[in-house]
Amino acid sequence: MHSLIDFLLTYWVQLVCAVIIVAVLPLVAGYIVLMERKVMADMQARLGPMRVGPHGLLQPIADALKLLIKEDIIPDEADKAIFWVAPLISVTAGMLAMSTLAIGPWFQIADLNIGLLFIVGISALGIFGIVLGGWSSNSHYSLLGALRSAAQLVSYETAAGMAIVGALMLAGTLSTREIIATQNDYGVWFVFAAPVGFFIYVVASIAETNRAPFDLPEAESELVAGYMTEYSGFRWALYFLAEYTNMVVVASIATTLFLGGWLRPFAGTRAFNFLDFLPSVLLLGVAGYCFYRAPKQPVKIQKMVLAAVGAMIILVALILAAPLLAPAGSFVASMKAGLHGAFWFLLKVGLYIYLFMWLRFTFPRYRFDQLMRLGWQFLIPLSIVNVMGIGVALVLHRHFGWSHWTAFPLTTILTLAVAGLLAAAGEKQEKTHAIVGEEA
Amino acid sequence: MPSQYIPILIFAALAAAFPAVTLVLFRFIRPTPVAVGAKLKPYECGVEAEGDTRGRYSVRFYIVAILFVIFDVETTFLFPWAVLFSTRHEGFRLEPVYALASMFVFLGILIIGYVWLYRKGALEWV
Amino acid sequence: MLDQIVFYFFAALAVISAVLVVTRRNIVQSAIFLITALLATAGIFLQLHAEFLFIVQVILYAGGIMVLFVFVIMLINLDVSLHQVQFNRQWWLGLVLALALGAQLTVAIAVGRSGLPLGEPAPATMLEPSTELVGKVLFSEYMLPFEIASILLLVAMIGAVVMAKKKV
Amino acid sequence: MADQRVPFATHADSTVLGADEIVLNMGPQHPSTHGVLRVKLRLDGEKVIGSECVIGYLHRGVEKIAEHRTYTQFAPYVDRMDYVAAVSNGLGYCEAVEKLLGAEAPLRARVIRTILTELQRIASHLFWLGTHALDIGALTPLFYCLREREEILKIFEKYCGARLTTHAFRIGGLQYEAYDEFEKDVERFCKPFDKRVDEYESLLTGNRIWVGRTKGIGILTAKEAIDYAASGPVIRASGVKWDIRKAMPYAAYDLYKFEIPTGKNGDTFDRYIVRMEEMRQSRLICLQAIENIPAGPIMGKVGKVLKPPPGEVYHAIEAPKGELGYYIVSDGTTQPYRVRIRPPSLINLEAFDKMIRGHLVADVVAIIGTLDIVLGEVDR
Amino acid sequence: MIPTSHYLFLSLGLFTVGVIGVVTRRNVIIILMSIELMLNAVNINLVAFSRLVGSAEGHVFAIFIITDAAAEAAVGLGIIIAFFRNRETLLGDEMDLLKW
Repeated sequence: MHSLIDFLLTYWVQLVCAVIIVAVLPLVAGYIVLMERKVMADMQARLGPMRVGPHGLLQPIADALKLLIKEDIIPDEADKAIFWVAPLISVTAGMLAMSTLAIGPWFQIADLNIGLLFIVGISALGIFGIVLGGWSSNSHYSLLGALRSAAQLVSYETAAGMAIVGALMLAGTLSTREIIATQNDYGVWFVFAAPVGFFIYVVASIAETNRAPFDLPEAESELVAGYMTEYSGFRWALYFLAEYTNMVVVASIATTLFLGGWLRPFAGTRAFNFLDFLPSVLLLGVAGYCFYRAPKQPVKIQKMVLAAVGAMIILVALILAAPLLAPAGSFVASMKAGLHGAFWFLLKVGLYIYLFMWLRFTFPRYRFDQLMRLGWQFLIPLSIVNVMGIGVALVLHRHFGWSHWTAFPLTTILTLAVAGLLAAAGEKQEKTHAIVGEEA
Repeated sequence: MPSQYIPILIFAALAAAFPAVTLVLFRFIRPTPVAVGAKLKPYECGVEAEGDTRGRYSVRFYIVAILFVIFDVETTFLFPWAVLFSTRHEGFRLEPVYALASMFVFLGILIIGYVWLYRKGALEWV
Repeated sequence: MLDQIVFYFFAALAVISAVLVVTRRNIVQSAIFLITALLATAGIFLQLHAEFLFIVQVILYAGGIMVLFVFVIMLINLDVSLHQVQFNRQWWLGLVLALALGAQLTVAIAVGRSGLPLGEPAPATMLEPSTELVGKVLFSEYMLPFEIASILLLVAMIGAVVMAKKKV
Repeated sequence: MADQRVPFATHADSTVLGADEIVLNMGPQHPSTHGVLRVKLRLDGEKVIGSECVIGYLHRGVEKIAEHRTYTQFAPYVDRMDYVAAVSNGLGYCEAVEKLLGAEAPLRARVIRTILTELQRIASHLFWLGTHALDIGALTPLFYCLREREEILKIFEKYCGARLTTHAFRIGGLQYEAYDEFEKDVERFCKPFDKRVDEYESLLTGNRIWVGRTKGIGILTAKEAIDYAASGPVIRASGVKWDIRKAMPYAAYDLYKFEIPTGKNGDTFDRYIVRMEEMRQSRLICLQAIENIPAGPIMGKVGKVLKPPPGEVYHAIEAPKGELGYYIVSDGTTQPYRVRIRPPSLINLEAFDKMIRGHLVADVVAIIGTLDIVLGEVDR
Repeated sequence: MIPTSHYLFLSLGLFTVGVIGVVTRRNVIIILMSIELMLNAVNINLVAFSRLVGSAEGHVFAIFIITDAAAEAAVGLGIIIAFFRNRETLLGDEMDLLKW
């Protein structure tokens, strides 16, 4: 009993974080889906979900309820046990990967010495959920989807890993917390020091999360629904949850590694301190829009809900503003780091996910051989060259005393030149392969 | 057990339990499955599947997996190197030129393999 | 206390999964249990304060090598092997010999335990920070093996691709 | 179901791993076969080594029905064939029967027919573009295309009350006079429409992925295209300048200036470019036509009861999908003795197997899309 | 505190199971998997000793062993695939020719 209390006293912050992540993540995933549908609708001159709640705000909850109580179908010829377990593997791997993310300086389950590798490694295990799910369904479409998915994931994992190595060379640590601290010390986010690495990571992370234009495993026009073809109801929802969790995970890795984590833009510069007020102003703007729209809702309850949402956002804005207005040194003022850190982190993650959506609704889909060619013949060699380039830049800077401003742009340009060469070579090859024609 | 990992273990248990428990609990709310016949057949666009699903697929997939494993090992070796390249822990940081040279040798061997694969056409999908 | 729970849990998981690996009829299930065994071993590495090795085990073994296994299993028609005799003709002899080997080693450890310097382990802080420490050892004392490992990988890659691509 | 096969028996003939064929059924219930087409693909890995199209899931016996209806009664049925280009179907049928009767629609009717048919061509191509882009994975163009198509359907609705299966024309001319703001509506649609086409092109034409997915895919050389009797944009993309609007002018096409866009390589990309250009040309035709719609009657001299003299006639028009031909045999009664329809989708689909050999599964949907088939027309 | 000998016994158990798998099973893939188990058992020993003496050398050795296992799996499975497409079987006791 005593030891239990001791245990809780030691770990209460982490445990609260863990419970919050497990409880809130499905909701967050649901709202990312809503956001995606709204963004899609906006880009396609439509309105998107409007019926459930004001502006469709309660749609995710309705969807979740529907999925939970749908009939549970396991195909006759499926390998039942594996069919049952496969989606759980995907979800658990995705969620577990979130455990070392530092969402603001306060909100983290554990700061590990191997932090970033932990995220990469554990989330990579999700591949088994996809492969086994596709295999156990015993359908052509599922199996093709699973194989495609596995091949795609593994191909782009290498490129993503190499891109991460590039940034790690600058950070000199694997701990998520220290990576962000290092960026604070340097006064520059790694995206500026290693832009090529960031580009590689963006592409690879889209491919790793099976998002368009790399959504071949579930390409609905070819493979119907890929590895998920036989899944329905809640099991299907679990795969979906896994996909959106993975999106959050890769967005968080990118944010931590390249976009300065929880740091405010120009965190070190005094002149930009007014940016501290940006979160509150931004949220107040959103709240204002809510209040502006509330009277225009057709149903009374929708008006109330929208007004309540607006009030909640104002509350958050006030909470974010409080530490700035409180006298320095007070308890309230000390909360600034945690609250604002979380805000900036989530904002960057949100923007990164928005980028995913933007690309999804703009581009057609790659073909599988093109996808593999892009991965193996462009991104992987480029990522190796990127690592070498950053190494050279660091040596030039540290050993030969070049300044940052010459060493990094120089190697970046060299890396880009290599990228151009690779692209040209790829183009040439594509031409020779373009005409497949009659097969013997 | 390093102490930071204890909350992670608990989190792992929670993360694994949550979907499983939801799946099992909602069995009591869900309608009992009454699916029979065609509903339980694998989807093949509305017609009977022909041939064996668990058949064999292109060996290409296997080559991709081999290459992945090899490259994965290489990447894993790169991680500690990258960390040591500019770590802030006292006494661990590698001398930059030495580190870079050693990694260039390592990556050079890797690139030789890559070029061989490229020439051989092992990286081509079709 | 917690240490014990963790160790015995992972140890039991590893051994049970290992037994299931060699006894299951369905190769896919064998592979899944092998993954479990490897992850349990990773847990034991963690319990031994080998953080970096833990994640290497997860990434390379569970996430890399096992993907290769699963791929090969899916590439090969399974239904055939499901209906075959799973154990070879001399399985009893092999079993006896293997158990004899196990017994022998057990005795060796049990007897030699007192003779071996298996005292209190060194303080855990000596193994921290894990990544840096492993890197330090790897890139100073074991530099040559490290480079040779890259040649090994090169050879393995070439060999495997030649094997798999070979047209008959 | 336990597997009862003798070990190895099924694979006895294959010695190379991966050489086994998989038979994959694409369709009839598949998101991108544009209806209930069933394609049986023989795959090696993901590569197509053979295919077989199974059609007839939407067969309604349109040609047989014709034999038990009067000429007038049958006219609405043809709208149901190519249901995304109903106006064109109607035009072909009406003109064929007029030819059989020896009658001709008055000029005013023919001009209005031309305008409506060209609008229908634009609508059909827009729908094709949206779904084709969707097949290749671009989600957004579909909605833009439907937005424009909606304008056209509104014009149809205002003109004859129906949007999809319009039955806009009557044998001998038109039933309805053009409504008051007809010209204005058409102009309002056509004036900015080339900007819209540019907009779609900016989304797709220069896109590396789009080009990669369509260039060199499903090549049909000019000779093959002629051998397969392909028509419409499919044959034009192969470089054959064949357009019935020019070759055997009907309606009022001889009054207007327009180009026949052709491609060079006959691949999916060329077919895409050709259709995009056709939309621009159709817009030009519409603009020329509304400038001067001649006055006069809209109904020619055909009797109340149509009783064509015995004989036979073949009349083809350039439908959005290609050559849509009606071969009608009359035995002198009020009902046709035989109606045979040459559906462009079906004939173009013949070349499908040729086009997909050696390509990947993903290309199959691109090629189905590029053929622009409508199953209502294929199966009739 | 768990005595080091417990790790040795665990490793021994895993190793024995691996040996049993290698000598009794017919399926080549399972034999390869059993070899992975044996390698894994060795790793446990190395890491346990490493913990005992408080040095990371055991970890480094374990990493080399994992590298080796990766190479072994790649080549081994390559051989299995080559074998399978010639003989249409996965049974180890039918691998009775040096050359085919």
